[in-house]
Amino acid sequence: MTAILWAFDVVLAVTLVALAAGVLATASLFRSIVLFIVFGLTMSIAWARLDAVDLGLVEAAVGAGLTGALLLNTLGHMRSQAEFTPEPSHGPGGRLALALAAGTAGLAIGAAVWAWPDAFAGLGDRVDTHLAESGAQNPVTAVLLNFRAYDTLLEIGVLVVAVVAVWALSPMRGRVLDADPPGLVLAGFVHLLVPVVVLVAGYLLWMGTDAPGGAFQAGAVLAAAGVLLLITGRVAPPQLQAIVERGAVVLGLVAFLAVGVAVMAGGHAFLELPDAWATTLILLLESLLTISIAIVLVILFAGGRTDAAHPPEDAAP
Amino acid sequence: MTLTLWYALTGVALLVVGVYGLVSRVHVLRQIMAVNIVGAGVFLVLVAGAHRRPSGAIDPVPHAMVLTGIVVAVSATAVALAFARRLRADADERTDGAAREDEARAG
Amino acid sequence: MARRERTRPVPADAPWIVWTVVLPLLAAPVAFVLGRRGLAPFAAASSLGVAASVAALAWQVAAQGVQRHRLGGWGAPLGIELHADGLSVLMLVMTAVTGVVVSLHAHGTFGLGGHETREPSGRARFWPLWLFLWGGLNAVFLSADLFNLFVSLELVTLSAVALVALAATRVAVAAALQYLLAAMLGSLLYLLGVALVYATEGTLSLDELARGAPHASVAPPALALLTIGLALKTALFPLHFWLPPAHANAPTPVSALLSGLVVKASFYVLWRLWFQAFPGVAPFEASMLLAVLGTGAIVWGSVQALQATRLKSLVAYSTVAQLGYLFLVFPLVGGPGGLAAWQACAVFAVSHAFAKAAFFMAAGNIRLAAGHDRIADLDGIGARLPRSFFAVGLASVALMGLPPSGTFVAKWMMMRAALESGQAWLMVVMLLGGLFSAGYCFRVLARAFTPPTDTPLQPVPGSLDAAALALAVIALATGLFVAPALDLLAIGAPDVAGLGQDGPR
Amino acid sequence: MNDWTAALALFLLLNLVAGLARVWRGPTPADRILAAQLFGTTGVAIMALLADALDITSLRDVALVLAALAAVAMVVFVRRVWTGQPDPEEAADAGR
Repeated sequence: MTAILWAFDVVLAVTLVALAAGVLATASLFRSIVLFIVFGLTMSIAWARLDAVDLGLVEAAVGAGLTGALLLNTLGHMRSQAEFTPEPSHGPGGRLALALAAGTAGLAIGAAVWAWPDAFAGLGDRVDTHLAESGAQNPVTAVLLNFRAYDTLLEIGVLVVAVVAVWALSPMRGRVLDADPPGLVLAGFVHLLVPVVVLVAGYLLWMGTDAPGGAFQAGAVLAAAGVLLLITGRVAPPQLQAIVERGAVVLGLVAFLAVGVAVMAGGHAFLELPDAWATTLILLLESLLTISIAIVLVILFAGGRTDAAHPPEDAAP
Repeated sequence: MTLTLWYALTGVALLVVGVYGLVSRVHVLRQIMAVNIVGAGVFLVLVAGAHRRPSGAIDPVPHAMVLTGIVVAVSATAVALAFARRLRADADERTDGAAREDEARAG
Repeated sequence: MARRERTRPVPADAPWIVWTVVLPLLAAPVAFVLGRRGLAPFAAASSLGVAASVAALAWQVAAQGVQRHRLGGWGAPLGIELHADGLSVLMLVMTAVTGVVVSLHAHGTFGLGGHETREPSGRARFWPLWLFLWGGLNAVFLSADLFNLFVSLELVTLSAVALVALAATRVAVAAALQYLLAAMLGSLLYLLGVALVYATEGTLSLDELARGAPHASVAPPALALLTIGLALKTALFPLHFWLPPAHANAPTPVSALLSGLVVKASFYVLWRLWFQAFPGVAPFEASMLLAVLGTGAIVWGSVQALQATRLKSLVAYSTVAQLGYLFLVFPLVGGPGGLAAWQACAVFAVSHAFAKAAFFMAAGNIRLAAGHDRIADLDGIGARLPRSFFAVGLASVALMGLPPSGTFVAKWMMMRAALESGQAWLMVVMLLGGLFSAGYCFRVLARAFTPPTDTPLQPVPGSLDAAALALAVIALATGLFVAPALDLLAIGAPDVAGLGQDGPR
Repeated sequence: MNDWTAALALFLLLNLVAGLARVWRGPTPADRILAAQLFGTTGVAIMALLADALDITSLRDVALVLAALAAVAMVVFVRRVWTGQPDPEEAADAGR
């Protein structure tokens, strides 16, 4: 390890902690959110440094991209009428006690981490041994879609639950935020950017079995294109009224379950991908998952139904 | 100090900052960001630990776990934000309603 | 570890252990896509289907012993295994029985429109979430993998949170948000515990962890993190702050599911980790601390229930108190009579689920009829709503721990274990807790004997009263089925009697 | 391993730290988000340099994704938050 990389690590770690502290310390919510977006970007650099390219991709799309957009969007909604309410200040005694408790716990966990053995293979060797049978060259994809596919299946379930949760909220009185058409520059920019983003998503999906990338990375990038279209009023926020829309949300989950059950008919275990079919099935699943994940993330960004029965107040005569 | 140890300890530091922020701050947006910072800390500990194979390669299992964890965190964050917006919209509706009643009474 | 031991004969009978998880997870998205169209028959069919697969799995376990399934064909530790022993089956049965009866209640409640939710299409929103919740609960009870438990618990939490928000009132959404944030923090602390375990043990399989000797310097902090995370999700005093608002303001059937089942899922994981995956890792003092916090829960929850002004708040605080009992058992397991204490805890969890869900449904019916649930204004409710009130009475008896309820038998077994291991103070706490619960139950029951008021009452649909009464009767009758439950629990039970009182094995 | 590219990556990271001052000081929301926007570009360059310094070619894909998506938060800001007014909560921080 070179001294320069060490300096890099030190600066990166200090920046991360300082950003986290800044996010939580500042009184301005907007400043908090911008710092949080920078925090996401810095995390993706940390993932890159730790050789976690798959995570770097996700963090670049989600942490620095979508989560920031979600937070800004919510802030935009909240700002509409809210006046600023300051945080109530805890007494200095309470703060000190809390800080001491959190710090002590941190030290105890740090001590546990300190005791880790320096060289440790984990399950890595076993993954390597069976990688050739898994149908994916990228070990992370192999774990996600073959060795521990059941975790991924439940995780997709969690995503669908999130959509159902947002959809199940009673509709908000319509306030059309994207009614005014975007300016020329923005419209042109989105017009240029969306095809590029879609292309990148396709690339990540295709690469995913052999190199870092895959359904979630591709889905998150594709969702960003959807958010761009939504925010500039090119597409209306999904209301999940049509069966097709709802079907697209659950497509990945249902396909995953269907593949898992279908292989059982051949005397295999649940989700046991037959060697000869593994690559094909993984690609098929990843493609369907990408579609579902992208749609799910766009719906989550839109954040629920608006009530068509109550026309927006601005539109009232 | 190894790379693993350095980044794992950074993760622990993020965890401490995040938990402190979650408990001491009351604005819901900031609490949601605090939970995400706690998450980032935990994920960093997991991934740092995957960097110890004698062969120099990474252990992909924690990477897959963190990927799943990020998806779960994004889902929960989106739901929390939707709830927060819902609460705000209700509050707005209430103030609108009250204002309209006042106007009616005045008129 | 050979890949896919194809030489192993394929079991002739169906892998019900898989269907128990897959059926609800498949039914949930279908219910979501269906919307309101044909939902009622589909929902009924899928509930019965899940219940049937649980019954089939129970029969398999009873007849053939512990069932396992190597998901993806990879065994542990590379892959994930499902694992069903007596304890898992008991929890699955608890979920299925409570679930089916509460579903009946929910179908009535959410069909009413306007009363419980502002939405006329409440059913279409309830069913997908409940089926996801059911699938998540079954996944938790069958998982044998530390990380898979994290994902399964997330499925449970997120669908439970969404169900609370179905009430669509401002208080309910605020409570749901608080619940979600607390649960997220709990999950992340749990995940950090998983990270620490994996970093030294290199496995996530509960069975492998049980076999290996844990790395001495890491296992206690890891177990501490896992415990704090799960205690937060189980609402152990003083981490219970999120539970009363969420459970009291949710739609009634949701309150019943949350108080009866959802808190048990995270407790079940804690129970498995302490006594099966990491036996003997925690020092005796740690289990003592849990028992002290359990005592705190009983006292605090009961005092709050005694002061509650609303009926549903009373029932929610009673949940905080009753969860305390589950934690009293920790210092008893491992002592003389430890096995009895271990069994008693499972029996208590099941009977509490029935009693509490019945109580919530009955309380909800009263609220529905009266249009409010202020205890002080429920005068003469016994004469005016005899069926709802009778259900409250039966559920109270089960909750107080009077015979023939399962709670009675469980408390009896716990007290004997406390005496045998020389920790009589725990017996005192249990007796005190019984008095407390009698106290707050009688606050409600006393309203039967006050002169009736003449405020108009809404009619309560028959199915709602039937559901509450049916589950209350089941709760009361559980005591009669303790013997078969104990036989079931013996299948694959850990050797808890061998756990030392002090220090590692 | 290439020390030169590592040194450049470090330099850019320090640049990012220096730029944080603008995010902190503002004074308008637009100043803050613009600074963050610049970090997106810095991030792309750091990724590309790390790809060489650490010998992980696939890091260039991360750079690609960062480059493609850096604008999303900005667009959301412009459409949903930007009012042209100074940050209303700024005053609360003035006393710090």
